[in-house]
Amino acid sequence: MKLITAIIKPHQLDEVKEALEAFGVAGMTISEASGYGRQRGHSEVYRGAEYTVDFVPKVRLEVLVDDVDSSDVLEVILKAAQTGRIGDGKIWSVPVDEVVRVRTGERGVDAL
Amino acid sequence: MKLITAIIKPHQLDEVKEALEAFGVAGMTISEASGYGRQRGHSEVYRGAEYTVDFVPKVRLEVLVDDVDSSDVLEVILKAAQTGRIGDGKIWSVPVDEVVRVRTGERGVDAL
Amino acid sequence: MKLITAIIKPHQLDEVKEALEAFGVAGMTISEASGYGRQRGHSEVYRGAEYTVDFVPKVRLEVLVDDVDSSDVLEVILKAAQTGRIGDGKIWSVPVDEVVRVRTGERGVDAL
Amino acid sequence: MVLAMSAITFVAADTPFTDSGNTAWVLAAAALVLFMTPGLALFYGGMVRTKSVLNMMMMSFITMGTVGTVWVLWGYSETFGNDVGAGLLGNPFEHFGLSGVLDAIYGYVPADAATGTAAAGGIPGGAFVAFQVVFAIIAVALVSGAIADRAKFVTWTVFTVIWATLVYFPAAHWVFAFNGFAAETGGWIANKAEGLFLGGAGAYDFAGGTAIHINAGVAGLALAILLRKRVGWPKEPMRPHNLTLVMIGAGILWFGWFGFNAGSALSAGTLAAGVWVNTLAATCTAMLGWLITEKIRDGHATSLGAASGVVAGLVAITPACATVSPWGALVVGLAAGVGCALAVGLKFRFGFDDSLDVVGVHLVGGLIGTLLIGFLADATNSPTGTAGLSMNDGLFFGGGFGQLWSQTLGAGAVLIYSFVVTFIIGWVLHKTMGFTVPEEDEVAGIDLLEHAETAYDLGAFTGGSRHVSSGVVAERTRQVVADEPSSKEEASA
Amino acid sequence: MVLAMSAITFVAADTPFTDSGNTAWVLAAAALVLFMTPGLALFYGGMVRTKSVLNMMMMSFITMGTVGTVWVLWGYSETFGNDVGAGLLGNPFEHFGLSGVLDAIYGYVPADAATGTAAAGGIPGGAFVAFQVVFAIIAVALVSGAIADRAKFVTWTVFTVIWATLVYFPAAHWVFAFNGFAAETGGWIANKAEGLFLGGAGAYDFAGGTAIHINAGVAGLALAILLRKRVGWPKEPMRPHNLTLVMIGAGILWFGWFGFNAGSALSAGTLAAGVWVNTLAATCTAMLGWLITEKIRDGHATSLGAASGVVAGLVAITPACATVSPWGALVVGLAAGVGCALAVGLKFRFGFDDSLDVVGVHLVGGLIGTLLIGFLADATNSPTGTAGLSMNDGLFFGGGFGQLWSQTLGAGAVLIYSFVVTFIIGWVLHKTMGFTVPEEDEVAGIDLLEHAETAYDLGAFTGGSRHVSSGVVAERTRQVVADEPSSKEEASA
Amino acid sequence: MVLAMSAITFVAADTPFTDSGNTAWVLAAAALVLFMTPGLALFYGGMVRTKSVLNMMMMSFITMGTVGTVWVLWGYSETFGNDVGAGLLGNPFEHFGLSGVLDAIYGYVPADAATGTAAAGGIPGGAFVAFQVVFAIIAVALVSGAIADRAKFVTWTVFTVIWATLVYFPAAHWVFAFNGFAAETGGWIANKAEGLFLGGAGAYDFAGGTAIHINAGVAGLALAILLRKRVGWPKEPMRPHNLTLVMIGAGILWFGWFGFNAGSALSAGTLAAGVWVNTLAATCTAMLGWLITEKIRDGHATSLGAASGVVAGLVAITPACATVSPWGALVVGLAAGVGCALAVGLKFRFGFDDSLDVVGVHLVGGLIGTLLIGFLADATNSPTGTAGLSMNDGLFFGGGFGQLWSQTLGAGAVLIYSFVVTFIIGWVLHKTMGFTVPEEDEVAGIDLLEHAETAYDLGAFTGGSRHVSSGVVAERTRQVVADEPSSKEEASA
Ligand SMILES: Nc1ncnc2c1ncn2[C@@H]1O[C@H](COP(=O)(O)OP(=O)(O)O)[C@@H](O)[C@H]1O
Ligand SMILES: Nc1ncnc2c1ncn2[C@@H]1O[C@H](COP(=O)(O)OP(=O)(O)O)[C@@H](O)[C@H]1O
Ligand SMILES: Nc1ncnc2c1ncn2[C@@H]1O[C@H](COP(=O)(O)OP(=O)(O)O)[C@@H](O)[C@H]1O
Repeated sequence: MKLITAIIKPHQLDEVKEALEAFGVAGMTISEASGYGRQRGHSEVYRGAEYTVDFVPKVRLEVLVDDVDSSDVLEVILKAAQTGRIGDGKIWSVPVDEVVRVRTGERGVDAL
Repeated sequence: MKLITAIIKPHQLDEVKEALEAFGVAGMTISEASGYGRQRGHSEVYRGAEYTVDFVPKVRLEVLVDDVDSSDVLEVILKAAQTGRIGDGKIWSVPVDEVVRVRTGERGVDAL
Repeated sequence: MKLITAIIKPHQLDEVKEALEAFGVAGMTISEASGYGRQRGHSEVYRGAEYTVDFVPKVRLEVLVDDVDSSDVLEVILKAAQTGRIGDGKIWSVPVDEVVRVRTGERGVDAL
Repeated sequence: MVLAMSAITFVAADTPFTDSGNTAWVLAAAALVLFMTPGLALFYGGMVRTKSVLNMMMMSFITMGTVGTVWVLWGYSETFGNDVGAGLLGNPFEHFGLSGVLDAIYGYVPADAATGTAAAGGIPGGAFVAFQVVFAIIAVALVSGAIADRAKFVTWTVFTVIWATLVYFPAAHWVFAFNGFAAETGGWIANKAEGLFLGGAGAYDFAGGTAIHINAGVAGLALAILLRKRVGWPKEPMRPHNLTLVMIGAGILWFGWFGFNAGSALSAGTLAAGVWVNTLAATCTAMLGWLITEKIRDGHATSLGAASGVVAGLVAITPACATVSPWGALVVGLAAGVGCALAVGLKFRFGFDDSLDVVGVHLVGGLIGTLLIGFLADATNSPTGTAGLSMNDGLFFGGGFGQLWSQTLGAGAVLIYSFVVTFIIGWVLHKTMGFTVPEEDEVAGIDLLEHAETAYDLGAFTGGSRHVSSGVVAERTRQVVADEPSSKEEASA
Repeated sequence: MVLAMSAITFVAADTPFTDSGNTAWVLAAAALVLFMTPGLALFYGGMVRTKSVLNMMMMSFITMGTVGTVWVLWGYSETFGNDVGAGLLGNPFEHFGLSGVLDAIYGYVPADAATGTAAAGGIPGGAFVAFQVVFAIIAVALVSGAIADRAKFVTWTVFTVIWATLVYFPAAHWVFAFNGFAAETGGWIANKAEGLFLGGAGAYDFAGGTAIHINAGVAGLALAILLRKRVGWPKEPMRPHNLTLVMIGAGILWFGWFGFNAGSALSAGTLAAGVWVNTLAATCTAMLGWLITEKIRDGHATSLGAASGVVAGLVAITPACATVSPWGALVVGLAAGVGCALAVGLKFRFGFDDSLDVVGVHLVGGLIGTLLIGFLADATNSPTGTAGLSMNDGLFFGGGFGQLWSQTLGAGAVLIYSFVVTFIIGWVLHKTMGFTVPEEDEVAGIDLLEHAETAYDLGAFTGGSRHVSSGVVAERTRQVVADEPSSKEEASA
Repeated sequence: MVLAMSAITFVAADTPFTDSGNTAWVLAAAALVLFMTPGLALFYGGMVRTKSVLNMMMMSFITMGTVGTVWVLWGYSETFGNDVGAGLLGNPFEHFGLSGVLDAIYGYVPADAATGTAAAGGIPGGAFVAFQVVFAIIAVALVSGAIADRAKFVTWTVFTVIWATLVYFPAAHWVFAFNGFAAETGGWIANKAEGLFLGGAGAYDFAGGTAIHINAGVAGLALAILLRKRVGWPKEPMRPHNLTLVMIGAGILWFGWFGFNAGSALSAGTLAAGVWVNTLAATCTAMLGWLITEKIRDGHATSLGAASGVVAGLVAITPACATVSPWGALVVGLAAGVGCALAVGLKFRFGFDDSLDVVGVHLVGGLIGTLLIGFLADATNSPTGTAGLSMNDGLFFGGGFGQLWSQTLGAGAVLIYSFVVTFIIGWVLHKTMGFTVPEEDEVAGIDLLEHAETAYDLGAFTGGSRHVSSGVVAERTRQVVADEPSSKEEASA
């Protein structure tokens, strides 16, 4: 089992979700995040005083997948999230020892 | 060392927290998340226009545990988080190379 | 490749960010989190009714690093995040199988 | 009403005319009081949890819709039409649809040349209708705070109509309908009621301590007892989700209340001005009283306490504002601030979930103000006295127990009547329509389940679409949430 | 205006004097109407997404700045100066900079001793200026709702000046400038216009159903057609980001509208009081009408629906408030509530992105109210009638088609004129300055790109610095966002 | 006050009477001004960070409680009681507890038949008390903006009482107490003060540019210098946490300010109406001036700038609203908008942490308005002139340097007195009670540590309990936060 984590642009979320659904991934978990990298932040001005925001909003997406699907899923996310502009984000995968579905207690692939 | 991550229903958090405390887990970290899966979202209506929300609010819970405790802790969370209804969430564990307590610099089990 | 995750005090974020930049880390992702541990929460009072908040606000920081840098980066974060008071947080690292830069599809160290 | 002074006889002027100054003030005051109900919606809305703020506000807004409509149809007439007997009810058909009201001129009283006091009244019937309808609206809306987060919206809507008709309009008739003002004969509390047990003296309730606050407060108590508690109460903490809303609401209430109290003079002169001053004085000390109580008991003076103290003071001075001196107002306010700050804990002791403390603030505050008149009524230095009108002194000013007794009877009558009738109305509605939403709907959020809305979408994501959504803007052809019970059930988790 | 009643002849009193009561009411009413524009800013601001709330509010605020200034310079004179011919325009130079206005006394009408009606008017020129400027401001601000989230701020600013000058001031002159009130000769819709096609009867528009709501509504339509749609519309859902703001805004609008309508009597007497009552009555049934429509069609009564119903009712009763009875007001409100609730769907059918339903609420509501006068005008029981002023009956009260025809012509004339001229103004501005921001700016957030601000920073982090920022407080020496196109482009992602 | 015109002699009428129209306006105006302080709470509250919004609002609210109470006790008397000598102070015991005030009628001035001007005044003592107390409250509350986020709440509470007593009441006496109005002899700035250095002409300050804005502004400066800076200032960015609150606050302030300025006429006639118009005119150009300055300097026109410009314009026109023409008002506004927009940067240059720019807006704006009267006073076209009252011309209208000199002296006297005395009061309080919270409390959030509250709990979690909490609803038996210093210390991290 693998856990694939992707940091993507908030805008691309719908596309990624649809691509994953189309591929057959049944579930995922997302959360709000802020990223720092090559992509620049922005400045705001309040009564003439500048306020620089270094971090840009990102979505953090997590998908548990079976080992065999892992590189395909990564590929699916990659394609759907790509805009070609700086700040498109990262995807990584880590090995998972165990997965359980809370409702049933099922383990492993059955838990997905 | 293992990192156990659980996606649970926000409602069950108190129960899970208490169960973990009872078991002897001294710390944990949580964050807001949104999940997509078998559980359906909901619809809102604004001036007759429908607005579908696909993701449902979840809590993401992370607990670092010693290898020997890991399956027990997972079991504890599983039991406390279970309601038996769709959307109860997932629990998974990943191997951890190193853990440090920031305050003291202690490593490994001492850092928990 | 490693994924280093740090739970730190929100206050120390700027310092950690600057230290990482100084060290040469080019990117990172953060998100809001709440922690439970030795550090106590606080109480609020509304019309004489007490409301106890057990969790304290934390920042969750994730940095992907090359294997060789991983212990140095951990050290950099440790030093920058440390205030010596209870609640300074934890840092841990997990092994990563694969990293991709979404924009270019680059893999591994090139993706950082 | 200025007319709460039992000594006044209403003179039908030879050539009645409208006083543009008095009318200007009453129209402005009516607008101020109208504004109080949205203010109340904010005050209440800020105190509930995020997931039920819209429902809470809607309980106030819908009351404006229903009670406003009903007022035009039969409410005005039921309240201020000629009494149908024993001072208990106005004739609801006399002015049905406001017939024969707009072209009337009410409350003409000649100016008192000796004191330079402006004439009371001389206001068009429409202005009186306007001023009174906003009282009716807020009286009903106040009740909703006792049953926050769990009332079925449609049942609440029906309740507003029935409660206004069976409880508020009668009580307002008793207290506000003076013989010879809008109609020949009025209500029994307002007027000398020789034959009745009041023994000759009307209770003083200038702007509605009994008819509005005791009434709504005890009605809230009845419903809080009748309806199930909120899920988790009192074990689970339920903190106000947005105290800035509470503060805005308190500010609006305070602002509008000057219309409520000083407008009740139905004239712009010495009486109204004195009432204005007393209203402020009591509010100030009530805020201080509440905050000092908190500071001593809890260690902190809170913003919710300040807002609550303001409202408690306003409630308590409402009946008393015309009959106590500025000193008296300071005392009334202080008593209300301290008293209500202590009283909001009662619900935990007695175990009724009066969610937003309608009992602790409105019932207790209303009682404090109404009863303190019996002690502090000051025929010389009160606005009534300085305006040259006669009134009784209270116990502390040598007036004996007479007025205190009248106050007690007036307050008690409204309290008992309202509790009993409200309980019956609530019980019937509960058995027929159901008064509460299913517990899982409450947990999932009453805003979502009852109104298909959520209050806030403040996500920082700057994209065109919220990250947790993927919707289709289309005219609704089906009823998504309601049609899919499973989704509802799941949403509750 | 009370003066909308064509039967009134303005008498120049021998010794004109100001009526302090009438003046007090007009000054208070002017303040109430002034407050409506911030209220509108909240009402509109709550309905857009988080990233554009400030821009939305700024469109209202800047309108206060520009139109207020322009009004003092030439707007008042263009509207209420002596007509320059055919009832189409006031002389903009006559009172340039308000010269010769502050020391005038307007609208002196002797009291009608028979009915006890207060004299209309007797108000200083300055009070009339004050009351009218706030109308001009909100009329222009209303338009902005149609082009939310995407208008270039500087172009909007210019638009407010041009549109006020070329569209609003003329239309207000037509409808509000009565012969002999502020000037000798006024506008063609307001006055008997024998020679013109109205055939002898002016259209009734008491407080601005045509000049303000139809006018702004159709101008919104013109701009919504002209400007590109919001990115993603109608596929992407764009829900209101903060419904508590919408509710506060609706509350303020409701409150202020009593100044709008009852203030238009320019006096505090029977007429103003009756208008007040009608204004409330219509709002109540409009809210109920909208909510019932929603409940039947969508399965839920929403808070946005309640707020929208309130505004729809207020819009519709605005022209009609003085000429229908309370019963008529209940009907007008109900019609507007149901009608507008159905009309807000039209934009999806016809594909114009009238973002906040200026068309569905203001154009449709304005038309409903203006035309229903033709049916429901009631010379006996309306505020006008009860105040002793003469007026025509509508179709349902035996008055025939005459008044309906006048109403139709008045409404149609404003509608067509406004649509055409607004379209031209918009088109020219679009070709010259550009009227919309780049799509990527809209996506990244118009608040950030146009105003260098974001509305909220509610992060729970208790540190001194927000976790996503690391800024330097310094006086600005450069223009960061604008100077660095790359950062802008990236920010949009 | 209308009475600021030195030419007026107050005539004690043979049979004094209240003018219901004037009284209606003053009562409404008093309510409007009362509303300004909650408005200020929002305006200020939106500008601070999330963790201190409640404390910021509480500083305004508690001021209402303390100053309102103190006003009733001795404040009114100290301000408007008979002068105890040299025009420096009213007798604080004369009307202690408002004795002998409610039944008085103030400011009776016969109508000027020639000009048709309404009589000024004829208002009950209570109305004057009401109108003046709300001025006192907001004057004190304004100061709090300079010391946001770090003031010990209890010390601020004590400060409000002492500062009102030692600084505001005296200054208000100087400026607002006219001989023969509420008392025989009044303050030295208001009245011709032949013997003093003003040399025969009073300074014009219609509604409080000196007594309120310069006074509060310079007091803010004194405290900002005295108290430690906020942790991190000026390095760390501290952005407004909720600009929608700022906009609501600005809207309420604008609305209420018509009561502030036009109410100061104490009558509803030509004077009040002209003041209303000038108040609007100046605000409009001030907003434009601030936004243009921003656009040129920073590249963007911001919503905070619009709100700030509105307030700056209102501040500057406050003293001048009755003595300049509408043209003059446009100029005063523009000068204030540009001037204050530039002035808010001063604190960075001079290194005092005037957190919310009380100095930049109120001191600078107040000075601009007060001094510009010396140039722009227009005896012909100002509201005062058009109302038929005599006044001096300013430098630009041929009046020479006389009035400018008076203005300078009046402004300078208040400025110096206030700065010195405020500094001393602040210093003593700082040494005795401590004026600032510990730095770690500020960092952890003053709302939490001083008030045991946090403003928002907007979590999307739909459960019955917030995920970060697990509380017990119970009556407090202990003082958790305060009793456990370790938890406090930790919470700060
Ligand atoms: N080393 C890293 N570890 C974790 N997250 C990273 C790292 N580098 C970048 N990120 C995340 O990826 C996002 C995009 O990175 P950025 O450098 O801006 O653009 P790109 O990936 O297109 O070169 C960042 O906003 C951040 O959230
Ligand atoms: N493949 C997955 N990867 C990551 N998270 C998942 C995955 N599948 C489900 N989840 C998370 O688990 C939650 C519950 O899943 P769901 O399918 O709705 O119910 P159940 O687990 O009871 O079958 C989801 O809301 C989501 O947060
Ligand atoms: N076992 C754990 N697993 C995950 N996170 C933990 C764990 N223990 C502590 N934490 C996180 O570390 C933070 C600091 O821990 P705490 O025990 O309060 O202080 P310290 O680390 O200084 O002893 C907690 O708030 C929590 O976010």
